[in-house]
Amino acid sequence: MDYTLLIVQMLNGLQLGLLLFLVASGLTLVFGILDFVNLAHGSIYMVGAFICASLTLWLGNFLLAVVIALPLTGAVGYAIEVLVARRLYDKDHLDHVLGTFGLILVLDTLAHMIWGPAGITVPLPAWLDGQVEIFDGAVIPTFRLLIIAVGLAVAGGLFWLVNYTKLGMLIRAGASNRTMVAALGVDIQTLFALVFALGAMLAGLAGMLIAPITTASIGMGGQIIITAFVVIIIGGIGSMKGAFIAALLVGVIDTMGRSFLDSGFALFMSRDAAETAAPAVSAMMIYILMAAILAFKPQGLFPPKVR
Amino acid sequence: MLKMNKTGWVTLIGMAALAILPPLLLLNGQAFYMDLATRLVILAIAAVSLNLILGFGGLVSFGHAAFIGLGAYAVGIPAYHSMWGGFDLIASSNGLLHLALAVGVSALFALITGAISLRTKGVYFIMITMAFGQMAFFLFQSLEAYNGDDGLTIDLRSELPFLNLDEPMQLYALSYGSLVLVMLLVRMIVNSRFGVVLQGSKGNAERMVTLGYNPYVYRLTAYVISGAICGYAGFLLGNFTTFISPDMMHWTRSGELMFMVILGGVSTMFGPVLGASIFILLEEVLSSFTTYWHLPFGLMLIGVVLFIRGGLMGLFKGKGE
Amino acid sequence: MMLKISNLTTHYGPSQALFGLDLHIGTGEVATLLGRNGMGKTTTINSIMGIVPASGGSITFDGVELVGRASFKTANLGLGLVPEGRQIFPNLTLEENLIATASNHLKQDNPWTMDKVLNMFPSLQDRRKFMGNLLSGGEQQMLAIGRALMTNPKLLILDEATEGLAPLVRQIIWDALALIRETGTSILVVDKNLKDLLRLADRNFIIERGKIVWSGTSDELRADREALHRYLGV
Amino acid sequence: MKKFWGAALGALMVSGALQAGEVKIGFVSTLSTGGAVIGNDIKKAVDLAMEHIGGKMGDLDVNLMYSDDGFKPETGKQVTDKLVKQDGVDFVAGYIWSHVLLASRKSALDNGKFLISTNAGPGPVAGKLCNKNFFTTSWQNDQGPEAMGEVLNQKGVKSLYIIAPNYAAGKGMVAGVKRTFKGEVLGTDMTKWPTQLDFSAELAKAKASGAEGLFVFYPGKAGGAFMKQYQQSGLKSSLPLYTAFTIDALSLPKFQAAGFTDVIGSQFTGHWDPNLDNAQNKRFVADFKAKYGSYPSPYAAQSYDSIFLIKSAVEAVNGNLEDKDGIRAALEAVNYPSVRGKYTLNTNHIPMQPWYLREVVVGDDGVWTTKIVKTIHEGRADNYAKDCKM
Amino acid sequence: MTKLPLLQVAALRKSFGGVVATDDVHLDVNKGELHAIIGPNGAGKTTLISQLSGALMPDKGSISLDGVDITSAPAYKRARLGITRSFQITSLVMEMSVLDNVALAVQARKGSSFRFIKPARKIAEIRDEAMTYVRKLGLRKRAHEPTSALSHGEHRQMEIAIALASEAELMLLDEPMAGLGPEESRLLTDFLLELKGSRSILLIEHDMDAVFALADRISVLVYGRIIATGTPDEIRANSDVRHAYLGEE
Repeated sequence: MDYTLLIVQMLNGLQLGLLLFLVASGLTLVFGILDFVNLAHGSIYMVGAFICASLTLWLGNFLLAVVIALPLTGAVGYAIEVLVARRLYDKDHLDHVLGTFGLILVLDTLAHMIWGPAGITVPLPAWLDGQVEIFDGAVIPTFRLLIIAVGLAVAGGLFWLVNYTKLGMLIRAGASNRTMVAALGVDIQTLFALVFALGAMLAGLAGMLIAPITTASIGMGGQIIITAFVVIIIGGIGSMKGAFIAALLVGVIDTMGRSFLDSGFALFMSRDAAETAAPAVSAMMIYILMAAILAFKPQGLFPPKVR
Repeated sequence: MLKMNKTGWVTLIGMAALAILPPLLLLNGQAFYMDLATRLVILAIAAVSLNLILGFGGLVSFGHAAFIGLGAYAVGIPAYHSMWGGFDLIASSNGLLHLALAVGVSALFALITGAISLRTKGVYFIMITMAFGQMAFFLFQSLEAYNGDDGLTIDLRSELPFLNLDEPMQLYALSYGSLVLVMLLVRMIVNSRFGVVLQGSKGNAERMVTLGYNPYVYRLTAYVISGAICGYAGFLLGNFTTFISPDMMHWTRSGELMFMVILGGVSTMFGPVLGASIFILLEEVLSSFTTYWHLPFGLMLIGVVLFIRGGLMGLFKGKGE
Repeated sequence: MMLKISNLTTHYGPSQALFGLDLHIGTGEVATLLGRNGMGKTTTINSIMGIVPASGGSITFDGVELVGRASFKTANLGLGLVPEGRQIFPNLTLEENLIATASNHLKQDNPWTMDKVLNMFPSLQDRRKFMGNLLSGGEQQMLAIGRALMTNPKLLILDEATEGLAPLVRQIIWDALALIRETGTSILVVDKNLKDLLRLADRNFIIERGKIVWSGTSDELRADREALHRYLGV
Repeated sequence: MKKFWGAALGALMVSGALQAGEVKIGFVSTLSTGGAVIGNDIKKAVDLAMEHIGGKMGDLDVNLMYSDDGFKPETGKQVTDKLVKQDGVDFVAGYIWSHVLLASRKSALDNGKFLISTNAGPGPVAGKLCNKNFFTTSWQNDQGPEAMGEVLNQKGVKSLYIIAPNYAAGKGMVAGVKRTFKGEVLGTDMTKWPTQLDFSAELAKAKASGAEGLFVFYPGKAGGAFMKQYQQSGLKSSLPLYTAFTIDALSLPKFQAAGFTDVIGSQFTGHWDPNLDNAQNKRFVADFKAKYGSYPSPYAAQSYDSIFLIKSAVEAVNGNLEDKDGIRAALEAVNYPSVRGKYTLNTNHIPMQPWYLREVVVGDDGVWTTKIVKTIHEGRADNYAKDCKM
Repeated sequence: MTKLPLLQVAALRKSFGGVVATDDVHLDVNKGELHAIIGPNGAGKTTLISQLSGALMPDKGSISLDGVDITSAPAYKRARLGITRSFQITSLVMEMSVLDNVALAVQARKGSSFRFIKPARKIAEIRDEAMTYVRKLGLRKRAHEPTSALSHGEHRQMEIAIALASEAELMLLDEPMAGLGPEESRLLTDFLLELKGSRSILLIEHDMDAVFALADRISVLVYGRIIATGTPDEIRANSDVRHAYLGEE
């Protein structure tokens, strides 16, 4: 076993997992408190990436662009809440799925019209563009370390927000009993819109962080949203802790599958057959994981106490 | 004169139009519109099958496209082997074998995935069915033997007694006839003792349990029936396109099927057919105007969800119906 | 009059629950709403709070019309609700339940604080870090009252103030209500324990099938044997 | 719905009427989704070609119809069906993606149409599934990487790691480089296509394998993403990169905008370059730059060629589009001014043409472009021609 | 009246988090007996019924019906063994007609429902029998209306009709009078009186008039525990009950 490779791949898995967590946390937050299935969450991730990419090229500074793009993405989320989502809360999940499916088409096509199909490559400042040698031979790109750091910081921040601030208490309270929260004098509609915007910002941040790696491109949302849903379902919908653990689980399993499945298969089949079979199984792996978990825990790993 | 309500008339007129117009167009040399109608009718069968569990069973399956794909591959794989050799066990161009495989494999897949999925409820059910659909999608995407996600082009169609599916008119006749039969079948099931239990479980599962019914087995049965019918639609689709790709199973396809059912009107007989028709025609018309046709299409989707309660068939419903 | 309800009607879908209800509470008063199960007591309270929209009539609070007003805006005028079934947030700790919705929109002098609430209900002291769903019924009821007080209401509304509680706990609640009354807060209370209620109340309303059929002071009610029997089954 | 059918019926009667003096060309490309990066460049080139021929082929007006395949085989087949059956085109051209071409070819060929691929060249259409009416203005997929394999041999690279997307063309590319590369292949990763854009795990594996070189194939936007990550992983010195169809005039402007100087000096193989010295190419590149402000991509060049190829065939039969044999003979003759210079067709209708080693350079105008380093070979048959029985 | 216990409940306990909903409940219902359970809101009455019907599984204790242990049997099996329940909050299939709702109960005991061919609404055997129950509860005129169109009182009547139609030996009735006016309540009370003796009934009810008029025996549930069981007169006289439940000191 090549331990250097193993550790590097663990870090890659961690990075992917944390990125997934950023998307999934917004999703689970919105679902947890609003009981709203938002398939278009991935499109907001894409919008965040594009806004940040454009700003980076315009301002010539990635970090500054992120700082400006975050509230802008939040505003997009707020607008979506007011224009569409708000009208869907009272309907059933089926309507949520269809309505936000339509929203995906709208947002993706708009992005295509505004930014073109080519996507935008996002330049990084030199100090982020290099590599870090963690120990002998284990080198990973600086920017990926930054993603890990930001991901952990956001996870910590969310944990603090949800558990120790008044807003967090209201979010939890709203998740269990909206009527009572309103009856005690809290403007629940504004609270909902805020939560929605916060979710949008989290997804947007994920998009901004991935753009310097994979470029900002149309269609990027549709790819991540399903994985993000898998994450929150595995974790238990509405559970922040569940989303965190499931995101890391999915990130690591996916990366490990891509890394080691072929050599694993090669132990009992030909190299060629292994290289053919491995991508197949690794693509299905997270779905198999999800089906297996739901078969035993129909509410995911950490089902929320209420509802 | 038969006494009929408004929905009855809409159904009759719609089905008559589907019976008469496409052949007329074909005879006028408009082969493309015949193709369009064939695709429409086949997808309508799939939509009707989805409606059985979605509309009457309250089970929102977000992975139904997988059955279409399974049915199509049940045609493609034996045909492929009968053309290029290998895997003699199923290498065949016999349509009846294809048909049996399509229905059998779909039913089996429905039984296994349904048994697990139906343990969950609500949004979990939506998502786990989607996950199973994606599993099938990725499985076929990576089956190198059948060209993976490049898809399988087959140069022959199923050979059936009395029918030549290479003839567009006969293929259409088969598809249309199948649609009528499937609609009648679903209506029969829905009105049967099994059907009322299924609908009762949708309306109030708790009550059904206290009466001594176990909703799980009724739902699973309906899920299997629905999957088998949808697999049959896949059998037709495979024969129609002679090109079969994992794309047929992608989650967005399942979303489109759901949209057809909702657009037309859930738990109505003709609703899914109407929905499929509008969907196919809109797609055709909008995409001929602009590359950005997904924009108006998406807006319309949102509009339907927000404003048209009960789908288009709801507009025809009189009071007390 | 602080709260004035006139000719209030409320529907649940097609079925009507309130049929022209009239009720009023003055500043600093304690009023009761009495009646058998299913007569519309909770519906009346939910209509006041905007949880269930009224379909007709008028509710004014300090002259402000409440019908058609969003629930949270009504609450922010100074109405504090202790709902039926307590409805503690189960996934919040006792402390968090108190803090989460705390406010002082009316800028009341000498506002309620967590310490004050805990002083009033000392048994809650060592439960501060307990999750809401792990509290006993009595503790939940005390918490629900504390939670409403933390919004610094001018009118405290209690739906089934002592239902299902042990006598000892009940007494704590009654004592607390007396104390709250001392601070000048008005109270509208629904309960079945006539004896304790009447000791506390200035004014009593009996509801029967969505209408007020009797009203008067506690002494008048004690004296009216027939009303007691007919409407309350006592 | 009845209304619609009625209206449609009426409209069709009119449009169905034969319009004389017209050659109809259906052009299938990718105009939506991320794949439209290439599709739009192709469209620009074809529009330019139409301009250059004045919208006429001989005496006939050209009626050019674009269709969007949506980056999906199934949609590609549907739009091809429509072009053939409803629009009654004489030629079907285009196709970027091998899987789309494979799905669509039957619809065109079964109806006796000429099908001209302007990019995709999967193995089967050159071999088992070759057809007398199928032509291409590009190449067979494996040929670029085959040439790259030879370059690697010449450079003395002993071991190689390969990363490519898991679809028809990706598999062809991998087969190609493995066919000619004489050293050891230490590992092959086939990634999800077109969804996977993060290659961290694969790059880490490639590095750990200790290979002397890394070969990749990522067309379109995935190429940009890959290059970016290759740079970020700092492998340039330890694991040199060799590519096919990954760096092109579409990705270079983005790299330049992002100040990604590492890409300068990268080498890859190709059969065409904007610097090729012939009159047709000079006019094409100059006018393309003048009109669109960027260098054309090889996809654009091949597609530009396709219009001139069709024109040569239509003129050879004097506009008699019923003369299928005449058209076919003319297409086989390759008697048109190609931007790549003179070339011939093999028996399976795949070009036999020179392949070059190209390199990214800063152009005279400061815009990043490519130049030819050397000629790898002067023209060879592809590997599948032997399977073709026409 | 025979004194054979039909339902026997021993040491039943169920808690949610830290709250004990039912605690060491012992209870039996004899054949043909009408046994009422009274107690303040939140005392655990509905939780008890849910455990008996199988909607909730108890933490501890045992339940047996006619000597058969059913402690861990799923709800639908208990229903087949002869327990039916009505719900405190009306629980009906709102989309279906009144007659359909009742017919479902009849159908449930007329052989397997895995019948796909014959239209359920054309099977006279089921429909006629269902109609007799509909008629019995005075809903003849509304039989073909969608359930959602009926009033609250009519819904309560439907609950009873369905419980009857299931012909269960033991009927668990959870506050059948809730939300009924005095007139409706009296009609229902009369109806139950008529029924008495032919079925075993476990009744939860707040309407004391009804309870004392109907019950053979009464159990008082407070804080999840049964503090007394006895005849109506015994209960009236029980000082513990007066103290704990009726609020007298």
